[in-house]
Amino acid sequence: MGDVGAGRASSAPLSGGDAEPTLRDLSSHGRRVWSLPELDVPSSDLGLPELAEAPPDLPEVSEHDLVMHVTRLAQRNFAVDLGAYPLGSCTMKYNPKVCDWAAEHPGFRDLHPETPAAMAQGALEVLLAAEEVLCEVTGMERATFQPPAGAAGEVTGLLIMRGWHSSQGDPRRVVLIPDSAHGTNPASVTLAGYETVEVPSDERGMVDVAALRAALDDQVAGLMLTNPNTLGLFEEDIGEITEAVHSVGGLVYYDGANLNAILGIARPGDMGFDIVHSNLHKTFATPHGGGGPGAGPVAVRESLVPFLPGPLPARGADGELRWEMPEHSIGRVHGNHGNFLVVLRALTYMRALGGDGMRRVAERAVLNARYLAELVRPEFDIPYDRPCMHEFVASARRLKQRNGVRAMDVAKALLDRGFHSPTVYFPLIVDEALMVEPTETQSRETVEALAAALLDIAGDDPDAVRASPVRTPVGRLDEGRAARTLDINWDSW
Amino acid sequence: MGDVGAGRASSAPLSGGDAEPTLRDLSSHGRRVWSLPELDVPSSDLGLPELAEAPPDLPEVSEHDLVMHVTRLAQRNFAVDLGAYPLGSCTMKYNPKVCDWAAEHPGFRDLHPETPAAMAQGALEVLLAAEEVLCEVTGMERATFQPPAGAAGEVTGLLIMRGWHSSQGDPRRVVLIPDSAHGTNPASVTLAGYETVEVPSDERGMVDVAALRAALDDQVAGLMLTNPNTLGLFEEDIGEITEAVHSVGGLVYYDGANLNAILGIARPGDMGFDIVHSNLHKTFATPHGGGGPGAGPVAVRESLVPFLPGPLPARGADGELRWEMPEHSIGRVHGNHGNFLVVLRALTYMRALGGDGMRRVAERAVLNARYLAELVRPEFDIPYDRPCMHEFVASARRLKQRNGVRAMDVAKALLDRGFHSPTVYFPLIVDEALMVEPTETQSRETVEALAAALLDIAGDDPDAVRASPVRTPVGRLDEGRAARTLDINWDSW
Amino acid sequence: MDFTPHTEGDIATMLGKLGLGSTVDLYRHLPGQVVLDRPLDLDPGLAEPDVMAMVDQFASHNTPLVCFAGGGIYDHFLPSVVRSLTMRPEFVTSYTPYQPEVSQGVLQLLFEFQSMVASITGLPVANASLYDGATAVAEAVHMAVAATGRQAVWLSRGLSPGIRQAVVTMAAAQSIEVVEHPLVDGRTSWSEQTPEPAALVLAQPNYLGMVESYEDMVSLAKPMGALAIASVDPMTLGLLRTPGSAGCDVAVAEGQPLGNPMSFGGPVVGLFATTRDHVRRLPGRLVGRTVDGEGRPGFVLTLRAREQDIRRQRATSNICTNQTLNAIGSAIHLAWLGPHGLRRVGEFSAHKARYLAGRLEELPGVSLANKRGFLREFAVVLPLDPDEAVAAMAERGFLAGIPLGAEYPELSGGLLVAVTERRTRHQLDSYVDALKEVIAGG
Amino acid sequence: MDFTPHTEGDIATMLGKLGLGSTVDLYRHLPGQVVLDRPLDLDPGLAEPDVMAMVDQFASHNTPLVCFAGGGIYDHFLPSVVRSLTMRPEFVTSYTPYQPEVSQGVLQLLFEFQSMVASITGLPVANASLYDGATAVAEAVHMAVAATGRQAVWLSRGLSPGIRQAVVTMAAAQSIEVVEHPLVDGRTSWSEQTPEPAALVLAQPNYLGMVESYEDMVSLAKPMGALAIASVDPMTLGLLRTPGSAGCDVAVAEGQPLGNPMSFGGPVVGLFATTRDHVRRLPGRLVGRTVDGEGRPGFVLTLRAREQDIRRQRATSNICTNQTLNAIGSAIHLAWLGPHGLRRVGEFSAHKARYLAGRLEELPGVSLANKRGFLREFAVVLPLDPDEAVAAMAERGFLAGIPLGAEYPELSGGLLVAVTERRTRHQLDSYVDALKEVIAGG
Ligand SMILES: Cc1ncc(COP(=O)(O)O)c(C=O)c1O
Ligand SMILES: Cc1ncc(COP(=O)(O)O)c(C=O)c1O
Repeated sequence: MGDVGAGRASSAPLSGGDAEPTLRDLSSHGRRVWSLPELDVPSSDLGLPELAEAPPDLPEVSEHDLVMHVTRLAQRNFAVDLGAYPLGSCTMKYNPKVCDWAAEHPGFRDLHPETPAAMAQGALEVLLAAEEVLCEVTGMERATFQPPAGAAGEVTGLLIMRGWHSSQGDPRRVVLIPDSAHGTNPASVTLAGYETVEVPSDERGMVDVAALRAALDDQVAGLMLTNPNTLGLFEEDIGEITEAVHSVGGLVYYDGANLNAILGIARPGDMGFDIVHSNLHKTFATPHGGGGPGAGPVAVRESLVPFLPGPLPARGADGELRWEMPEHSIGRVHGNHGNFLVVLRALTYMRALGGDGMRRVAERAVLNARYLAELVRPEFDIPYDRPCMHEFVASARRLKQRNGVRAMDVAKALLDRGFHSPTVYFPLIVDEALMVEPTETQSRETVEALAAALLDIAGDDPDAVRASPVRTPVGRLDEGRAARTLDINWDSW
Repeated sequence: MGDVGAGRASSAPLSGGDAEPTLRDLSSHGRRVWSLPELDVPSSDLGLPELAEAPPDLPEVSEHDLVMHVTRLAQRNFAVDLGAYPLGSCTMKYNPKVCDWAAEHPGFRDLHPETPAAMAQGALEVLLAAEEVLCEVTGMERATFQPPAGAAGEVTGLLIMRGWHSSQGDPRRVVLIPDSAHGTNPASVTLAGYETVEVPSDERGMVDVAALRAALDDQVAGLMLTNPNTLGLFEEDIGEITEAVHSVGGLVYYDGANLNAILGIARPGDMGFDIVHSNLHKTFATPHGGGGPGAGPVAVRESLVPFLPGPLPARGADGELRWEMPEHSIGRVHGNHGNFLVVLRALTYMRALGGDGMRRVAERAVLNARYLAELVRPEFDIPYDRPCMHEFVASARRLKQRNGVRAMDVAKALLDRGFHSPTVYFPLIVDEALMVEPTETQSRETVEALAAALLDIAGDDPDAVRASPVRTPVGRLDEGRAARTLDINWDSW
Repeated sequence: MDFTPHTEGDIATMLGKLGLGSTVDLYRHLPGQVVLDRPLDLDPGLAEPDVMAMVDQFASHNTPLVCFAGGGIYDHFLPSVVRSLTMRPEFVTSYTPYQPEVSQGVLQLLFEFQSMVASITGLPVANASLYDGATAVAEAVHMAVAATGRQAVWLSRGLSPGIRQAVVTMAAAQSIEVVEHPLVDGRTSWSEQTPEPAALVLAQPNYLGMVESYEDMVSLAKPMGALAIASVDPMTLGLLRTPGSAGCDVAVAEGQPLGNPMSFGGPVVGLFATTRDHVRRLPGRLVGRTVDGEGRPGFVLTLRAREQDIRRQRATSNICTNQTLNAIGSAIHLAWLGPHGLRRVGEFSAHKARYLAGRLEELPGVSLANKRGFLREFAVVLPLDPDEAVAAMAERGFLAGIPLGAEYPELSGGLLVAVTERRTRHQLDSYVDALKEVIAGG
Repeated sequence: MDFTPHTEGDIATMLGKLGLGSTVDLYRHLPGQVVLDRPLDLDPGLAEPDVMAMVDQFASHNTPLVCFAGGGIYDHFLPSVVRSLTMRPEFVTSYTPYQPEVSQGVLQLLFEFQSMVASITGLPVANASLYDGATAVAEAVHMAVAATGRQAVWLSRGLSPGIRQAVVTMAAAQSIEVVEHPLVDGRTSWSEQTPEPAALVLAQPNYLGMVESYEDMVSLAKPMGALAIASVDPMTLGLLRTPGSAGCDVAVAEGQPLGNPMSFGGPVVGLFATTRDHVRRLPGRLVGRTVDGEGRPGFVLTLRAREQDIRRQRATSNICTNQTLNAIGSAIHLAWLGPHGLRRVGEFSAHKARYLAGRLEELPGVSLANKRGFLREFAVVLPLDPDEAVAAMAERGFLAGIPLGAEYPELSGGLLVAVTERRTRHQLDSYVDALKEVIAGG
C-alpha cells in the first residue's frame, strides 16, 4: 500500500486539467462581496478638485465565487506543505504551524507601527529577543531587523560599509564578489554605489585566494561572501580570506543565505566577517509566501554598531524599552520596523529550537544533503566534488552528452514525480547545474525517494523527459511568447 | 480565456494520481511530533492494577510528514469551497468565512460546559438569541439546541411526542411517514419506540390525503413530514393534512431538512406543525465537515414547551440568564449543550442575513432550482412535474432506456466535469433519481454550466459515461470487495 | 451580508426563461393561508464588521477561568498543527463521502481514525464516529440488546450522570430495563440481579476519577452471555490496559480531548470499537479499503446495508450526519501524540492531579473522597457548599470543578476536580491558595 | 520542539553510507579555528505550549489602543474571507514561481493583482509587488534616473518622512541630488530649480492628508522631460482621479490597507505601476500570460532579463524575495471590495474624518492645520505638546495620532489624525471627550 514515496506530493492535485477563469471573467456587474455598516455620522460634501466620476473598473464577484476561485488556484500550486522542495539556496524547510499561530496573534497583528514604545513594549521585546539570538548565532554584536529581505539586507550592509569607510575619511570604490555569488550581490553593490569586481573560484570551487590577493588594494571597500558558498562548500581558507581583506582596510560581508548549514557549528564572527545578513525565511523557517515576505536582518561587529540603521530597541535604566538611534546611523532602511511579523515567527522558531535544536538542524541538513549527493552519484556528476554542506550542486552534463537531456528537463520531470525541482543553472560556474538542498525536515525515506526519482529520470526515455511535465495543470509554457506579447494585464493596453 | 465554467472545480486537483500512504506507512520508530514541557511537580508512583506495560501502537511521524500527509489528503477531496455541490436534500451552500472566525473565538472555543451560568452568560445569550431567530422563522414557541444532528432532532421530537401523549394518559403506537421520507425518519421512529406506517404519495408526488385519512386512528401518535418534501415539492394540502392528524389526537412533526426553500415565505407553525427540527448545517450555512458536525435543534409550539429537553436558558428577574429545566422535560438528549460552536456559527449567519436576507435566500434557492430544472428538461424527465422549490428530482430513465446509462453513471460523469454529483437513487419513489439542489449561493453562470454538463453527459458516448470518472484521484471503487474483505483497520484482524 | 450572487439582470433572465414576472411568482402555487403575510420579525442583516462586533461582545460576557473541571470534557493542550490541518476547507466544507472518488481525503483519514481507535482500545473494529461519549454508550447498549435479544442493562453508577441519562432516555422509549450498580469506595460493586442483562457497562476511570477493575465486570458478564462495555477516557489509554485486552466486548469514549477544543461541550465526538463478532451490528459509518478498476487502492463507506438510508426502520442506528470533522481532528491529534505522547499526557496529568490532591488534603476540613486509585481526576470533600465554593473560586479566576452533591447525595460536599498536563505548578499552587482563602472566608 | 524527522536508525544508516562515524564528522574538514568550541549560549528549546505562552506574554506587554494613527499604515476593516484565503498553506509555503507548471496559483493571482493595480492607478503596467511604499518610491526614482540619464530628483515635502528618507539614503549612495519642495497651505509649492530633474514626486493625498493637484506637478514635469511620480493612498483610489488619467508616468503606493493587517508596520507591500514606455525598466517581478504546448493558457514570470539573477550588477533592481503573499492579500481584498466597496471605504472614512475634525475644532485651543481639502487624515494643532497628548490619550485607550513637530517644525503642535471607516461614531465622540479632558488637565 502507499505507492508514493514519503515526502512526495501525489501528482494528482497538479495533473492536467482545465484553466481557471480570471476574476475578470467571473465578474458580473452588480455582484458584490463587500459589506460595511451604514454611515453613522452626517455625510458632508467632499467637493474636491481631483474627485473621480466613477470608481475604477474592478471585478464584481460573490463571496462564494471568490472563495472557489482562490481555493482552486491554491490547489494549482506546489508548496512545502505538499512535498519535498529541494530548491537549492532557498532552504525550503518545514514552516511550523505554531509560528503561523504566533503571527496571527491580535496583540501583534493589529499593532500600529507608530504606537509609542511605552504601549508597544511587547513588540520591542520581540525585536530585542530575536536580536540576541541572532547575534549569538552569528557571533555579532547588534542587529537591525529593518531589511525586508536578503537583498535589502545586502544593500543595508553595504551602506554600513560605506558609512564606516566614509567615517574613516577613506571612501572606496570597489566591492569584490566571487564568480559563484548570487545575483543579488552584484545588483546590491550597484545600488549601494559601488563597482563590482569578480573574484574567480579555484578548481576546488572555493575563492581563489591568490586571485583575491591580487584584486585587493586600497580602493576595495570589502568582499561579499557566502559560506558555505553557493556550491554548498565550506570556504576552507576563510580565515586567510578575511585576514587578507582586513589587511587592506576592507570589510567582509557575510551573505547568510546558507547559514542553515552551520548553526551552532561555526559562526561568521569567528571567521572574521564584519557584517552579516541572514534570511529569516530560510534559516529560521519563516515561510516564503510564494516569493515573500521574508526578512533580511543585518548584524554587525561592535565597531560597526554606530552605523546600524535605526532606531533600535534599547533598555533604559528603568527597565523600559525605548527606541534609540545609533550615533552614526545610516538612517532608516524601511518605512517602519521591517517585516515585524516575520521576525516574530522567527523568534518563535528560535525559541522552540533552543541552542541544541539549532545544532541539530545544521547537522541534519548537512547529513541529508551529503546522503542525497551520495545516492545520485551514479548518474549525476558533482563537478566540485568535496564534502558538501547543506546542499550540493550536481551537473546534468552526462545526460546532456548522452541524449540531450538538460538540467531543465530533469527539473520538469521531477515535477511529474511529485517533487519540486532543485534550482537550475545556478551557480553560473557549473554546467547544467542542479543545486539541491533537501533541508533537515525531510526524512531519510523522502531523501531516498528523491534520489530514486532523479535516478529514474536519468534512466527514462529522453523524449519523455524532454516532454515533461505532463501531470501538472499546464505543460511547459512558452516564455518567449510571454515576453513578446507582454500579456501582463487582463485589459488590453 | 477561462474555459472552465464558473462554479466548477478545475478537475485538475482531483484527476488521476498516486495513492497517498497511510500514517502507518509513514511511521518510523522513534520519530515524534509531540512536544510537552517537562514535568514541574514531583512525580509519584502511579501504581495501579490496570496499568499497561507499553503504550498502544500508534504511528510515529514528524510534524512535516504529518502536514504533508494531511494536506495532500485534503487535496483529494471535493468541497463547497471548490465547486458546485448540488447534493439534493443536503443544502450544500456557501459557508461564510466569518462564521469560521466566530467558531474559533477563544471566548467560546475554550469554554468548559460546566462553567457556572454566571460565568458563561455570553454562551447562554448565544443560545437564546439563536432560539429567538429559529422560533420566529419556524413559527414555534421555544427550542432546544441539544440535538447534534437532524436525526438526533427527530428522536428528540418523537420523545417529546411520546411525553405529551403519556401526559394525556394516552400512549400511542404508530408514527406515519410518507414513502418519500428520508431514511432517518423511520429509523428514528424505531429508536423512539414507535412503529412506522408508510403513507403513499399520490400521482402529484404529495401525501395522498385519502390514504392518510385511512391510516389515521387513535393509535397514531403523529405524522412526520418534510415540506417541501423530498421531491422538492410543496405539500399543497398541508393545511388539510395537519388538521386531519390533529383531529385524531396526533401531532405533526416537521423534518426541517428543506426549510431553506421557505425561509421568510411560510412557517411550519402556520401550517399546523407542532414540532420542528431544523438542520443548522443546511439552512443556516454551518459547514458539513465531511459528514458532521451539524446541529438539529428542535422547536415546539407552546403546549409542548414543558416537554422540551433541558436545561434551557431563561432570563431571571435580575436580567441574568440561568439554566432552567422545563416542567415535564424528557431530560437531556446530549451530554452537554449540543454542538454549541455550530449554533454560534448559525447565529452569526442568521444575524448577517437578517429578516430580508432570509427571504432572499429562499427565493434565490428556489429560482436556481427552478431554472436548472428548466434547462435540463431536454434530456432528463422530471417525473413529478410540478413547480419545484429549492430542489428537484430528475430521472435518468430516458438515458437508461436509450443506452443503459444510469443515474450513478451520470453522477460519476459530473465528477469528471468538475462538479459534485446530485444525490442519486433518492427518494426511493423515483426511478433512477437525481436529486438536484443548486442552493442560492451559486450564480446563474454556474447553474448554466451545471446544466450544460448534464446535457453534455446525456449526449456523450455511453461507454465513456459508464467508464467515468477518469479524472479523479481514483476510478470507481469496488464496493463489493470492500464489504467482503472488510479491510477497515490498517492492522490485519 | 448577502451571499447570493444574483444580479438584477440574472434574476430577470432566469424569471424570463421560467415565464414568471417576479420572484413572488415562484411561490404562487402555495396555499394562501400558509404564506406569511408579513416580513419576519427579525432585525435587518448586519454587515461583516458588525457581525464580528456582535460575536466579540457575546464572548466578552463569558469570564475566562483556569479550568479544573472535567467530567468528560478536558482542557488538554491542543497543538496548533492539529487545529490548522483539521480546519482545511476541503474537510470543513465537504459532506459525507457518498462519492468516494472525490472524497478520498475524508475517507482515508477516517480509515486512519478507525485504525488508531482500534489500537488504543485494543478492539479491532472501530467505526468512523458517533455524536459524543454519551450517545456512544447508548448505541453500545442498543447493539448489545440486538445481539443478545435481552431487554435489560446494568449500569455502573460510576458512569457520568449524562451518560446514564442518555441510556435511560433511550431505554425508556424501547422498554429496556436499566439497573444501576452502586459505587463502594469509589469503585463499582456489581451484584447479581434478574433478569439477565444484555450488557454491563462501566466507566474507566469512572466519573469520580477512580480506576475500575475490568476483571470484576468481565468475569461477571461472560458467564451470563452479557456484553462487557467500557466507556473509557482516551487520555488515559497511554497508561491503562486496553479494554480489548481486558476482555471487554465494546469500548466507547468521549473523544473530545483528542483534537477538539472544549467548545462549551460541543461539537465533540464519540468513539466506538468492538470485536469482530459485532461488525455487522455496528452503529454509524464504517470506512473500508478497496481498489478501483485499475487496481489502485482507495477507500469507501462500507457495510452500508446497516444504515438508515438503506435499511430505514430496521437500521442499526438512525445516525446520518455525525462528527466527521471532529474525528479527523482526533486522528490528527493521535498522530501528533504517537504512543509516547499519549502516555506522557496521561502520566503528567496524573502526577499533577496527585500533587494537587496532596496539597488540598492539607487544607483544613478538606478530604479526598478516595485517597488513591485515581489518575487525573478526583473527588474532594469540602467543608462548605461546593456550589458556593465554585462561585467564590470563579471570582478568583478558577473553574474549581464540578459539584457532586446533586448527582451523588452520598458526596454532598463533593467537588470533582480534573487536572490536565496543561496546568502548571504555579496554577496548582494558586488554586490551593485561593481555596484556602475561600474556606477561611466561608 | 524538534522538526527533524531523523531517528537514531536513520542517522546510523545515512552515516554508514557516507562512511562516517558520527555527525560531528560531517564537519571535520572545517578549519579548526572557526569551529565553535562550545554550545551556543541560548536557552534550551521550548515545548509548544511554552512557546505559545511566551508569545502570549510578549503580546500582553502591548496595550491595545483604538487606532487614530495613519501615516501610511491604516486600521481598515480586514474581511475574514480575505485573510483566510490569503493564508492558504499552498501560497504561504511556496516560493517564487520559478517552476510555473506547479505555480499557477501564485502566478495567476499576481497577474490579477497586476491587472487590478493597473485599474486603480490608471496605468497599464503594474509589477507583482515591491517591499513597501517607501522602497517603491525609491525604485521609481531609480527608474526615472535610468530613463532620463539625469542625476537629480524633486521631492514634495508632502511625501512622508519615511519615504523621503528612503529616497535620500538611496540617492546619496548613487550621487543623485535630491531637492525638496515645500508645502504651502498644506499643498506642494513647486518651483523651478536646477539641474533638471529625472522626476518630480508627490504624495496623493500627502502626508498631512491633503489632496494635491496632479496638474501642478504634471504640467511642470512634462515640458522638462521629467517623469511625474505619484505616491498614492490606495484607499482613496475609489474616490480620486487615477494618477494615470491625470498624466502621471508612475504611480506607487503603500499597499498595506489592501488586504494586510497593520502588523506593527510589516510585512506590508509596495505597489508600482507605470506607462508602457517603461515596461522594460520595471523593477521587480512581472507575470505574463502565455500558452503551453497544447495551447492551454498559463502564466509565467516574464521580462526576466531585467532581474538580478540574470543581469547581475546591471539589473533594474536587486529585488529577489519580495512581498508576494501580501500582494495576494491585496488582490483578494480588491476583489472583495470591487469598485463600489473601494469607493465606499474612501467615502465613509472621509465623512468620519470630517466629522471628527469638525468636533475637534470646537475644543478650546485646537485648530486644524488646513480647514478643507483632506479625506481621511488631517493635521490638527493642539494647545499642548503632541507627544504628551499622545501619551495621555494612550492611557485613555486611544492611539491619538502621529506628532508632527519633529518632521515639520512649522507644525510644532501638530498631530496627524487618521480616521478609517472602522471607527464608529461612538469612538469618535469618545476621542473628542478624552482629548478635551487631556487638554483641560494639561
Ligand atoms: C545566496 C543568496 N544570496 C542572497 C539571496 C537574496 O535573498 P532574498 O531573496 O531574501 O532577497 C539569496 C536568495 O535567494 C541567495 O540564495
Ligand atoms: C430530509 C432529511 N431528513 C433528515 C435528515 C437527517 O439529518 P442529519 O443528517 O442532520 O441527521 C436529512 C439529512 O440528510 C434529510 O435530508
